[in-house]
Amino acid sequence: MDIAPDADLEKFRAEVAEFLDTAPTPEIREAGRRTTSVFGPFDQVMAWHRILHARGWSAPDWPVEHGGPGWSVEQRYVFADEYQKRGLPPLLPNGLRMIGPLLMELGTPEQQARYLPGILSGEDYWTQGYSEPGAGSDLASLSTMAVPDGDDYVLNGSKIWTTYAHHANRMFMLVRTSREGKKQQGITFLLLDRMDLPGLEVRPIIGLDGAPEQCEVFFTDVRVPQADRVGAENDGWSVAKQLLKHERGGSAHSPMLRRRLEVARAAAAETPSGFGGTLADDPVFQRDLGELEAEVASYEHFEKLAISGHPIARDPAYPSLNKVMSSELTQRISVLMTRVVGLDGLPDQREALLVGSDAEPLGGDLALIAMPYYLNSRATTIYAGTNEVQRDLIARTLRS
Amino acid sequence: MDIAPDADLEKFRAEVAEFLDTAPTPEIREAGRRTTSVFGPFDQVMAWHRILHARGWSAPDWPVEHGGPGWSVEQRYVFADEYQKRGLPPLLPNGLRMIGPLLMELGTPEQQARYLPGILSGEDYWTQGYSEPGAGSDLASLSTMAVPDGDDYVLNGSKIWTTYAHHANRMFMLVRTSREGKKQQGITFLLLDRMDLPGLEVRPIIGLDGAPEQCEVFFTDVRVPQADRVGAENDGWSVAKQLLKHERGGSAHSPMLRRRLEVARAAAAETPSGFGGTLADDPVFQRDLGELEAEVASYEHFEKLAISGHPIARDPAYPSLNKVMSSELTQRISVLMTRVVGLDGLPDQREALLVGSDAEPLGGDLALIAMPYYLNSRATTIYAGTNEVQRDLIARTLRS
Amino acid sequence: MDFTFTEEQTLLRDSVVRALQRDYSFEARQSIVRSGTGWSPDVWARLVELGLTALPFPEDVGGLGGSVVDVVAVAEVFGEHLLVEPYDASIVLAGGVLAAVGRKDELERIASGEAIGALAHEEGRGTPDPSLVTTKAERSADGYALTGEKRLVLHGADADVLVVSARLDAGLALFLVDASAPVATRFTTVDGRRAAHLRFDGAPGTLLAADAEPLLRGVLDRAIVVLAAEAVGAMGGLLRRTAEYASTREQFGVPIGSFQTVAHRLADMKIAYVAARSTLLHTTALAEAGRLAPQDVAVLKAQVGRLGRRVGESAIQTHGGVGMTDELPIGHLHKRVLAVDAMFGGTDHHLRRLGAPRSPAATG
Amino acid sequence: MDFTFTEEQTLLRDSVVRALQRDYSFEARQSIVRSGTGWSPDVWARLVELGLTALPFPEDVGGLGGSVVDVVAVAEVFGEHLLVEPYDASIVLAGGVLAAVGRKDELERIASGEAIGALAHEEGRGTPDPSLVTTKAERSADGYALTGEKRLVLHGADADVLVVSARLDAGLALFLVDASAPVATRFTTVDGRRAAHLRFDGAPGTLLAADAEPLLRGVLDRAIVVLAAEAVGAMGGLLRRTAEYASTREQFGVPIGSFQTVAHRLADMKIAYVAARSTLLHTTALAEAGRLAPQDVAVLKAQVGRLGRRVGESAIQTHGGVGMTDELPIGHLHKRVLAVDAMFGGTDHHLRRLGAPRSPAATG
Repeated sequence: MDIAPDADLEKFRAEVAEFLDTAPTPEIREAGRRTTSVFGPFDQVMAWHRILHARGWSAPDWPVEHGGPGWSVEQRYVFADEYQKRGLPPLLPNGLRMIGPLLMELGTPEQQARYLPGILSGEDYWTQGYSEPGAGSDLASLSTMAVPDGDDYVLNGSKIWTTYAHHANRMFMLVRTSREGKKQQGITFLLLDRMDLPGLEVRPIIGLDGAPEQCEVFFTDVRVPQADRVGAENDGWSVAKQLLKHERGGSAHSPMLRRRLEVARAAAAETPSGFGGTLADDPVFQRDLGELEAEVASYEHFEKLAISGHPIARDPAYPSLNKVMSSELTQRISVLMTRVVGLDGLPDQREALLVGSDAEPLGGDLALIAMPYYLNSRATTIYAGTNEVQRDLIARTLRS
Repeated sequence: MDIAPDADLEKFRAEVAEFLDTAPTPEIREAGRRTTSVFGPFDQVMAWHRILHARGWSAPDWPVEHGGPGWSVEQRYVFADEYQKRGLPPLLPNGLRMIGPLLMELGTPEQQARYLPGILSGEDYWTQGYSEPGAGSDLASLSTMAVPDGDDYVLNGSKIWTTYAHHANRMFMLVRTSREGKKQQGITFLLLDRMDLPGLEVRPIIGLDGAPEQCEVFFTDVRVPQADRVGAENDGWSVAKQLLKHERGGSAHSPMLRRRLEVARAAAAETPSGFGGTLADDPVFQRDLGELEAEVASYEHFEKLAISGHPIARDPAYPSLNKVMSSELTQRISVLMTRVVGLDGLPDQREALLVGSDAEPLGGDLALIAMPYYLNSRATTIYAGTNEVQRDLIARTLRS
Repeated sequence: MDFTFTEEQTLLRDSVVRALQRDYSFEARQSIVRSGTGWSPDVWARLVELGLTALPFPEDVGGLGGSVVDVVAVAEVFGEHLLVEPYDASIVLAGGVLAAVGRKDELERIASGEAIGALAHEEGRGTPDPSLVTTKAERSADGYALTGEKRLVLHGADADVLVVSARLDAGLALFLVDASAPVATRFTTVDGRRAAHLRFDGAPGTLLAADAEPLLRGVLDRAIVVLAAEAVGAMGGLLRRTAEYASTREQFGVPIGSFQTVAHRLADMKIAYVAARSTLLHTTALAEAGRLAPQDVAVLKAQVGRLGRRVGESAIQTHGGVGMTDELPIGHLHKRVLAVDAMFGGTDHHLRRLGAPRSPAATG
Repeated sequence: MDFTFTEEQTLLRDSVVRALQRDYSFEARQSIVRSGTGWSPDVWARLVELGLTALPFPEDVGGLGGSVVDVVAVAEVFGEHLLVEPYDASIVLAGGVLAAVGRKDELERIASGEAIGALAHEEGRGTPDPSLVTTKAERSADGYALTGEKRLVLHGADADVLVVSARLDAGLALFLVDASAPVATRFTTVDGRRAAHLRFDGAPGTLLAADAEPLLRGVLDRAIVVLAAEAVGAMGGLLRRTAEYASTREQFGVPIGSFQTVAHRLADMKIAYVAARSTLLHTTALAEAGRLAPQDVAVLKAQVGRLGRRVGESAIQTHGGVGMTDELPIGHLHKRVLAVDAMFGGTDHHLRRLGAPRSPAATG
């Protein structure tokens, strides 16, 4: 075992800190404070993505040949740590953590050359088109059809839970190309290089938190070149499974959870408990905060073990363990936040939450975000494979 | 709605209080303090049963014609309340709540005349022979065979989780009389009027708490008169289902839970918290105790609704709701008890726990019982139909 | 012991169900929430017509002399239908105070539905307890002047009749204040009600009652029973809708309710609902009998908050993605439960009152 | 960063596994627990032979100079096999103090296994924290006299070398006390260890270290890491045995593991185990690097207590009736976890330390 501190690392930390202290615009900082989802305010997050890219730091986990900074595991943790300490908004995951790594692995050289630069730089935003109204957890029963026609596919059907599709200029998606055999067969993985295609229509869906984060996308005779297929026709299921691996693991999520907890802790120091003194001084709050501190710590340890090459990362249950732990911690932290703000969480402040809004916020920063964050995070145990599906998968690895 | 107080009831309360203050022997009181299970110390509980019977109060829920006292719902609650306030040991349920009511409903006049008096008076203790090593939750797959031979059945097989079988002089049981048809068919309900039959052997099983509460019973060519069958041959499954109704509902369980909570509360007032002051003054303990107070209150309200004839009692899910709520509350209260005693719960005091033991108890009364009570109560979610089975049943009533 | 509704109560309740089913579909309710006023005078008129605004008041002010049981019977229905009209604010809270102090004029206008009342009492997280109020009343030339801030006053900026609690000398007093006097910050709550923070800066007030802490506690206790009834109604809606969804929504070729974890989650929702509703009915009966103790109210408020949250979260999880949208009642029902939990002391506040050492007299 | 065992550590661990599989079957362990001494000198001799008693001590006292990682590697195995021999008491606790103060004579005897040591420190629920010790040392003609009571001293009545913490003037000091001096109340713990309450009534003591609070905290912190390793080993045993049982035990014609609630409970056991073990390994690495902060220890102790309880209770529920018997290791593994939770401050104690306000310097 080895966890010795390292002087070079401290130099690196100073360099990161200096940049993160100076590079983000006030709007980007504000966007960070007003992030109530995995998906922060779109314009500011993308602007920040481009600033980070200019410094070469937009994709800490990417290999050097594709534009990654070539950092060690420790450096990546230091970066995530300093990033989160400043409450900066996370970059959107779809490009950097999902379709990007997938294209590196399974894309053609042409696809890589065409698409990776825009993902790295933040020119492009990709939405994910997997779920359909009839196919949620049971993804394999999707029915949006792609029929070959000349060099193209012709698409008909609809997709739902396409995050920020109304902002997206690109999309990766699963379509049905065959009704033969098992329903997992006959699925194909496609790239859409634009969203303003004839016959493609996007309808935003308002969420519980009042934000149009998710969308429905309708396809009526939409033409997509077959060259934008990833993997073989009818082999999209295994392509998607490969992608899930990237989605469910491998990055440093714990610094963000820790940051959320610090926000709650700091707000508690300025909140009366109702029993005399502040919430921070209240033993009940301390115990509950302490429990989440301990849980976040264990999750951080789990992440560090995995990232540093401990065998846990090769456990077939690893991606599911990671998803369940991180999503349920997110929810528990969000509940603590709503407890801290109490009554002040009740005003619906969806207007004031917008970056640059004229609306006067009621209460402090936490009062503004606690309830929408809580409501939004109810989705973390639903998307990317419900936690029920994840537990099924974990249990399967325990069967002898 | 009506919940008005009642002067007659207060007179009744005084009468009950006077009797319960004077009638129990010191050993019976000690047995109450040392009860760590639904099944208290056998000798003292049966002695107390006989004392109560002499006063006509051994079976508050029984109809007058079979020896019940003819109390109103309110009187039964008052009795249970005063009983529990004094920490008296509960009477064993097998006779009074299980086989007794069943015989009233389905027994022949001969069976009723022969068996009910001994159940009412506490002369007899009946053990229940349902489960088998291969048939736990899946009770219908039981395989102890009863083969008709003349006027008798000849029994071969074994039963497990026969509570206090080593103390019992009687037993009611399920046996297989046919292998035809669905496995629920072919089961027969039998009474054993003695336990010292040739070929019958009892082996006590030591539980986690160190007590021989459960037993295994082995049958080798044991002869039982067919006259001691309840219901028709091969109709035992419906007889057993009828009995379950009595087991799972209808009595005032909440006063006992409340009593347990009061014991924990009282001990907390004399226990240092480790943060200055006593545990009773500690806000964290108060919150956790308060949560159980609230849960016990809701359970009491649920019981009172049911007993007073609210439609909830006719909900097909009622017996399962009752079982899940009461068993899980029992467990949660037992956990709180172990928290109160902390380190003092660790010494194994199975010797000192016996009524009349010479062994010097370490720590107070709660230190003596908290850990065995906690360990014993792990079984409450397992026996009488696991809580998983109960939840299946509740969910089934919600399906449209 | 009897915890059932009478035939009259059942009839009243049924009439409210019918009225809301007709005039208050989820879509209609959503347009009302999004409207300028945030609640519907037409719906209000319908409630007046049904006698609901007059329900709990004495006959000499035009009331029907109904009991807390009557109000609970209809409040469950309000909760399931996510009512946003000012019933709690005007009838239960402000009306409750005015009835207790015997202000006939205002009460008549409130009972008839022509005036809307509001009670400005809570001051945010620090003051779930009346003894912690810091808004101050000082004697002035022509009466009293009130200074302080009240948070989340239901319909606080819509009210014609504004009742305000404030510290007067050593005690707590209740005042009538001109509804236009405070500076109001209006907003919609997450559960779709209109409310406001109100700042009083020497606002002139008419004394309703001095040393009014017991009186106010009584009103708040009954209001908590009614709010709890709304929450229990919402829980019932969540349970019913989720059970239906689980029976009809198919995944992997079978209804999702046939997956044991979904089935068990439904069972747990039912257990929570039954526990909360049992406590609601029991506590209502105690209130009716005039035997409501502080700890009974604490049990009710805490159970509704805790169990309601659990039911709502389970409903969303079972619905999956669609449960996360503004387009289904599920999330709105959950937000109603959360809002009830946050008002007048949250779960933890009440649990700690229950767990605190008792004087031996209070044991039992 | 590296959180793996070295090849040497894996070999050592494997040798312990082999030895215990051979000599320490569950049945053998149960006879040892029921025996008069309550632990087995033969097994102890085997541990000596394997070098385990000498493992963490410096070479100049016959030790092997092993690290905390070495001890953790074997302690997990001890936990899974429910070891009741005095390793924690003698090697980790008493040995830890003696090594820190450099008492070579006693250390040699302890490292060689010929003497058994014990540390009398905890005083019950009120004193998980060294600063709360009330046992007093007073200067006497020929040294010091100790008065007070220590609770649940592991192997407190079996020890040849007894180390005792006591208040001396304003600070906390550590003493050697003649092992026969205190009045001992012997007992077996629920997890099968021998322990004793010890009453000191002016017992003569030799000063090992004055102002020893930091020293003692260091020893206790490392002991907590080792105890946590035992608990994590026990959790691993619970998980493995329960997964096996669920795969083989049939009800309703199928393995019970094919019921989704059973499957999900197993998944939750795995999640809990992975979380606890990750924290164990991370904390061990910090200890090895000399970077163990109080909050790291608090996290570990709290997580092992909370998650361990959950794993044990799930294991019993999954096993059903047979899980409730003394005849299967399941309940004993659970009791080992519960005992570790109760010693040196329970879950809540440590959680509250974590949740308490921090000085800005400690943040990060």
